[in-house]
Amino acid sequence: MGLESAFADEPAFVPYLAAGDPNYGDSLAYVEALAAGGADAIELGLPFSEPIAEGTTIQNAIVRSLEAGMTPERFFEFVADLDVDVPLVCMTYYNLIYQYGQAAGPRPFVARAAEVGIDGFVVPDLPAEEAGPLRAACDEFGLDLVFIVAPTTTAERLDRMREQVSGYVYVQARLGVTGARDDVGDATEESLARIADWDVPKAVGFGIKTGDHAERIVASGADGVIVGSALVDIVAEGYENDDPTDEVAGRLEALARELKAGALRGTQERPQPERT
Amino acid sequence: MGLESAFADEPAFVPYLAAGDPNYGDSLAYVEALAAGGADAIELGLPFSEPIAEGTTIQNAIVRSLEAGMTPERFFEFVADLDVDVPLVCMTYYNLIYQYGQAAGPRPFVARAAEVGIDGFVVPDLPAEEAGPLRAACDEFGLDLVFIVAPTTTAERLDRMREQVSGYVYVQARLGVTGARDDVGDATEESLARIADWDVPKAVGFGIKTGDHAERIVASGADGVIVGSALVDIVAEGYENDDPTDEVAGRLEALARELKAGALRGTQERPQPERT
Amino acid sequence: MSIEDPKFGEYGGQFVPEALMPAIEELADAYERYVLDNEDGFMDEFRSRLADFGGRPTPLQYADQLSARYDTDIYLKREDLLHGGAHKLNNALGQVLLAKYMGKERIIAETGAGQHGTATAMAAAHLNIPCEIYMGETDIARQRPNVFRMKINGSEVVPVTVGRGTLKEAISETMREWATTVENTHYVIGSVVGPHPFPKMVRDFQAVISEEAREQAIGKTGGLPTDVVACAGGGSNTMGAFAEFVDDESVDLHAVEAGGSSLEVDEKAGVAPNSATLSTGDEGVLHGARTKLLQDSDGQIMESHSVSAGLDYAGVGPELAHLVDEGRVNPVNVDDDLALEAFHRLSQDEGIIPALETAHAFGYVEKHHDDLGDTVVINVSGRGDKDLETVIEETEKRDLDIAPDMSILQRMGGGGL
Amino acid sequence: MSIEDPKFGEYGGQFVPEALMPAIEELADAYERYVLDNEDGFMDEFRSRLADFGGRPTPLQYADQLSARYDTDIYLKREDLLHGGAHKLNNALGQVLLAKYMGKERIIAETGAGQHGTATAMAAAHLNIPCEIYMGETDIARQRPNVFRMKINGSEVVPVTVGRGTLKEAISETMREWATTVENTHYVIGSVVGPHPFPKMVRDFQAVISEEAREQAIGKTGGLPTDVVACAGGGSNTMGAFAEFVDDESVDLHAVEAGGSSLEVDEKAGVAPNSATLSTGDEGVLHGARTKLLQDSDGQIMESHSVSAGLDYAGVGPELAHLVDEGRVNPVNVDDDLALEAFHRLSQDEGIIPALETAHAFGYVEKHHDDLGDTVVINVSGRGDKDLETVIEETEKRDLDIAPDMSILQRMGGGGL
Ligand SMILES: Cc1ncc(COP(=O)(O)O)c(C=O)c1O
Ligand SMILES: Cc1ncc(COP(=O)(O)O)c(C=O)c1O
Repeated sequence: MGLESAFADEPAFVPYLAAGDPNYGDSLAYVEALAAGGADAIELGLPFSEPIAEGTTIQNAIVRSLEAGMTPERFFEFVADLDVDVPLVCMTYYNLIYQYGQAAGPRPFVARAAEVGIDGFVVPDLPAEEAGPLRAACDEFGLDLVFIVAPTTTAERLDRMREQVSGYVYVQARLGVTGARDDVGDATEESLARIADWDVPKAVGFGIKTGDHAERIVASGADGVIVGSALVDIVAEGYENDDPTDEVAGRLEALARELKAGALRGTQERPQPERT
Repeated sequence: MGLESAFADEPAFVPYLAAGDPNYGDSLAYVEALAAGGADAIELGLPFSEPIAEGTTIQNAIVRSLEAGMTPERFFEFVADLDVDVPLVCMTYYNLIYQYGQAAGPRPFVARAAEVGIDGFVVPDLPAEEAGPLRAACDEFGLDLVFIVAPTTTAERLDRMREQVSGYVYVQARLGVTGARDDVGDATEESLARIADWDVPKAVGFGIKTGDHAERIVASGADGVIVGSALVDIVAEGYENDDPTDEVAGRLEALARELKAGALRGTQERPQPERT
Repeated sequence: MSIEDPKFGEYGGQFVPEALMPAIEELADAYERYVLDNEDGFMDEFRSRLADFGGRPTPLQYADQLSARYDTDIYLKREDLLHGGAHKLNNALGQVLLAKYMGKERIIAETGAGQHGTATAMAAAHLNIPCEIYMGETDIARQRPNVFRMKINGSEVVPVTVGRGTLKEAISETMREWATTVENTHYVIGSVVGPHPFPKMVRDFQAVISEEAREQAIGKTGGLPTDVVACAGGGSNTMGAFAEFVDDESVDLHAVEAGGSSLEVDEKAGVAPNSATLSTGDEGVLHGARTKLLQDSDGQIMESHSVSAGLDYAGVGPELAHLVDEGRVNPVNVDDDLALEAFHRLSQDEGIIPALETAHAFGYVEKHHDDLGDTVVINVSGRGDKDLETVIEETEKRDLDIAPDMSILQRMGGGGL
Repeated sequence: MSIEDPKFGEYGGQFVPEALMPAIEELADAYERYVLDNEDGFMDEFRSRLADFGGRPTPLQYADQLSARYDTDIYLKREDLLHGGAHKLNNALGQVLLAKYMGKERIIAETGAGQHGTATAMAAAHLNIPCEIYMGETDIARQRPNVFRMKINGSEVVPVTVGRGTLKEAISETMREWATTVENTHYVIGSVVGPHPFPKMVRDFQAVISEEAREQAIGKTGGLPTDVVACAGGGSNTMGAFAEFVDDESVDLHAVEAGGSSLEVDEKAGVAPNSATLSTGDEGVLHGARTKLLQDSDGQIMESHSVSAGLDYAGVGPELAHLVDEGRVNPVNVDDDLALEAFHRLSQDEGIIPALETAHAFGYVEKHHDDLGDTVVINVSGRGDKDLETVIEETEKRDLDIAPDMSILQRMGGGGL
């Protein structure tokens, strides 16, 4: 199942959770709740000890997951155990991909990911310049490789990414690291305009928290919204208050519904493409 | 009463106490006890805040005296109050002599000392090179100025002192600062030999504690012995144990007697000067 | 447009979040223009400020007692005399000045032991530009004097509370902060690590060490030294001391890492009780560069350890990793015990109290002087004032013959230093 | 036979116990032969060791921010960069080397704040000669890092328990110890005080400061400075900074003493809450020399006070006293508050954390820059690492606008530094 399929008919809602946060069993339930709430694809974080692109919320999720015993091998089991029928994206840092298996290099990791049902990757510390080997392995196993476009990305770098991107392009709504904020969307329209003619779906992330955010983003022309920290916050709160798993799952599903609904509303307000 | 008179007939015993140690009244009693014990002259310390030539014993005596309120003016009163009929030597540091009175310079101090009955001075931090003004004031008021000869004193410096010394010459038995020790007398004979032809009495000090020491020193040819720390030790002990004044005075008188007796014994063993 | 190769063989590169790419491209461009091409006289101003503010040149001193001890001519390159007490200022001053040439309005930096932080704070005060230093909570608690020095130089010190609160976390946090404020902010990284152009640029700023040492050695001995020895954490004093000698094939270069308490690792706990990255690490990607790392078999970064906070880092500069693979640099290590002993020996024999980091270089020479040639240059990367408390503690734990009797400090009462 | 005049006008001389006279005569003789006449190449070796071990020359740095603040060219003579962190090594190294030339086998020295003690301990280790440092009990307790530095350099630290256990008592005690061991021992006195030849000899060892500064100033500005400013405790950095300018009549020389908390004295308690000897003291005899002193009307020496331990001394160098009487040196003082403020200003504006002693010189320039000429040299006599604890405490007691917020140190827990 190619990632692009998630964006086929309507704006996609793509949630993120760190796999194994706060533990293996609960995390399975939470990811499944997102699917139940209308996720069109899911980004699953494989925790790395040095997550330089994450804000505090996701850093803490990563610490919880690692402390509960998450490893790359467990992650693959996790994916295999998941009962969802949407495309899955593995979000992790390059060192884990590179070290996996006997021989150094990304191929063993990609092979195993394909085996358990991963559809693509987002690797925030892997720039297009260094992506050759991973791109090749993805091609070999039929997986997608998503790149992130930032507000500051230069035209030259856009070209380099465009050559290699597949599945969707991740449009970073603002500078900085992941984390829910209120000031979403300001730089988004401009970013979307710069890649309007790319032939992959454009999903916008970084700081989207509510249905209204999602609506505004889609109204600006995005093909989908990516939401991480707002969901992780729910996991964190449940963990801290020791809430029952199904209650937390219920809250995640509810927010998922709101976000998906917002995204759908956004389509209506979208400037209709002129027919030719 | 010239200091030299103390050495006229027999070897002199010259004790030292810090005036006002541990307080004005007791100190008067202690000094008088020394006279009763046979002192031929007495060195009275006028405490200075930076006694660089003193060992720990006398430093502590000076601290006690200063804390009990001793000042140069009180010192002069002390001398006036004393009921003894032996010559008195004021031992102090040059800054106190220099600062006394309205005009800077030693004259006012010497004038006042003469008035209360001081017969001479020992000033350990005043070398012969700097002694001119004090020597002049002493001459004016008929007082003596004692110099200290150390084992290391050069021939050249001996000449300079010889020109200015009067009363007696203080022969330092060993290197270092004041303080009772057991190793007295080793360098003494040599020192005495170097100044044998001086026409002032030679008194040896630094480290003499017992009658036997005194005996040995006099046997080596000294005209007298100077004893400080051993006596100050008695004062200190009495002060620490809060002993009655007359008991302490009794101990001082007893040690004085022993020392004087030792000195007298020393005369017998002395190589008789050849008659000419 | 940048033309410099961002790699050293297979090491190096620019493994950073996209949001940072423009910043490091801008920096790479600025590096080439100002540092390599001396545009606007940048390098002239840098060298002149290093001389007047920093106190360069530092001496190359003949060590009388050590030379006699080893029957070898030992020369000390005295970076401990640089303003701030370590080689760190060479880099900090260079980068802060570069930030000004680039029109940046704000400096951020990470620090572990606090030496790079204090150097950056000094440079920022000197050049009148606001500065924030990110420092792990644990490090703040154990490096109080350096925290105070940064604050009195007018810098903010921002506590990093994630993870164990040490250098690794502080670097990650500073990268995140940079990703957020990249347009007006320059990140002054503290060693020859991180994405291109940092490893080359920091090396070039530190290369003044070997530039001077090479000339001084020729002046004093009539020729090149046989060996250059430097401790290696990230490797900035190391590359600084080696740079100008790399092409002199007769000169052996020894990079001395922290052997810590042991070279064995505890995979389960994710702890390597050393930071001997060059000797025991594997290739991987960390903090923006491919290099040698202390990592478990999954690729998770391990906690490193050394008695010297400044060597306590799980990575190492990519150029050093490359030079080791090429056989040009000899990777060795010295454990905590030997380093402490060397600390005391240099203090007593030469009257120089070295940083504990530096002491590792001396520990190596003590142990291996028979394998060295007859003219050895040791880089004294910093002074040990910052380490007094650690040395007291660590010396007390051991039974070192060479250590002085410290009981006077107990007798005279009072708590810590 | 010594030919040098032991006096400066009426000041100076040799007011010492007879037992010491031969030692100071021997020293005066050695001073003339080795220092003045460079016998056996003494001065050449001294200068070469000062360069290689000490890190000379130290820079004369243009201070950008202060020059702008005062609209005057301010140059900093960077003695804080000397090995050990203060000008003290110039003298300590000179005297320890001289002791070796004289065939002495043992070094003793006194110390108050510990700066002279650490410098002497470093020099003694460097020149491989046993060393004992006398230090008051009170000072040992409050200067622990410096005690530790001396010990790790291999020196013994001997506690002085008489009196209040501070510098005055330590000097007296060291003189006593010298009187006992004079034949094989040299007493390294820490400032331009004590009996002849110390004031001249220490001045000559420190004169390298003004020798360099004069040449550097001419090199940088094309002429002589209008003013030289230095703090004065005993006055060794002061005389070092002034010496080569004394004959340049156009150059104004300002000696900045510690005004402490007040210039009023408490005769009854024997306390002067300052150490402004040159401004408020009277002629007298202390520690072997006639000079200006803080004393009561009887001539007893007062306890002095300053926030900076190194200025906290009741006497002053006799040559300075003479130059003040002659009108050649301008005696001024700066109180604790102003000095603290200057400490923070220099740290924040120039990235140099000065010793609290040094901060007094900057306090004077802050207050009186309108009275100064257009090219001012300030002697940065030492660095402030040793003063961090005092500065925290003293800053907390006051409400200084300029002081940084130190709450991070409380938040992060832990006791002292
Ligand atoms: C004195 C000193 N030496 C060495 C190091 C290690 O750093 P590098 O390997 O980058 O020189 C440090 C780091 O703090 C240091 O302070
Ligand atoms: C940095 C510094 N400056 C000045 C002084 C005062 O001494 P002097 O007046 O002899 O230079 C000291 C004494 O410890 C000091 O450490």
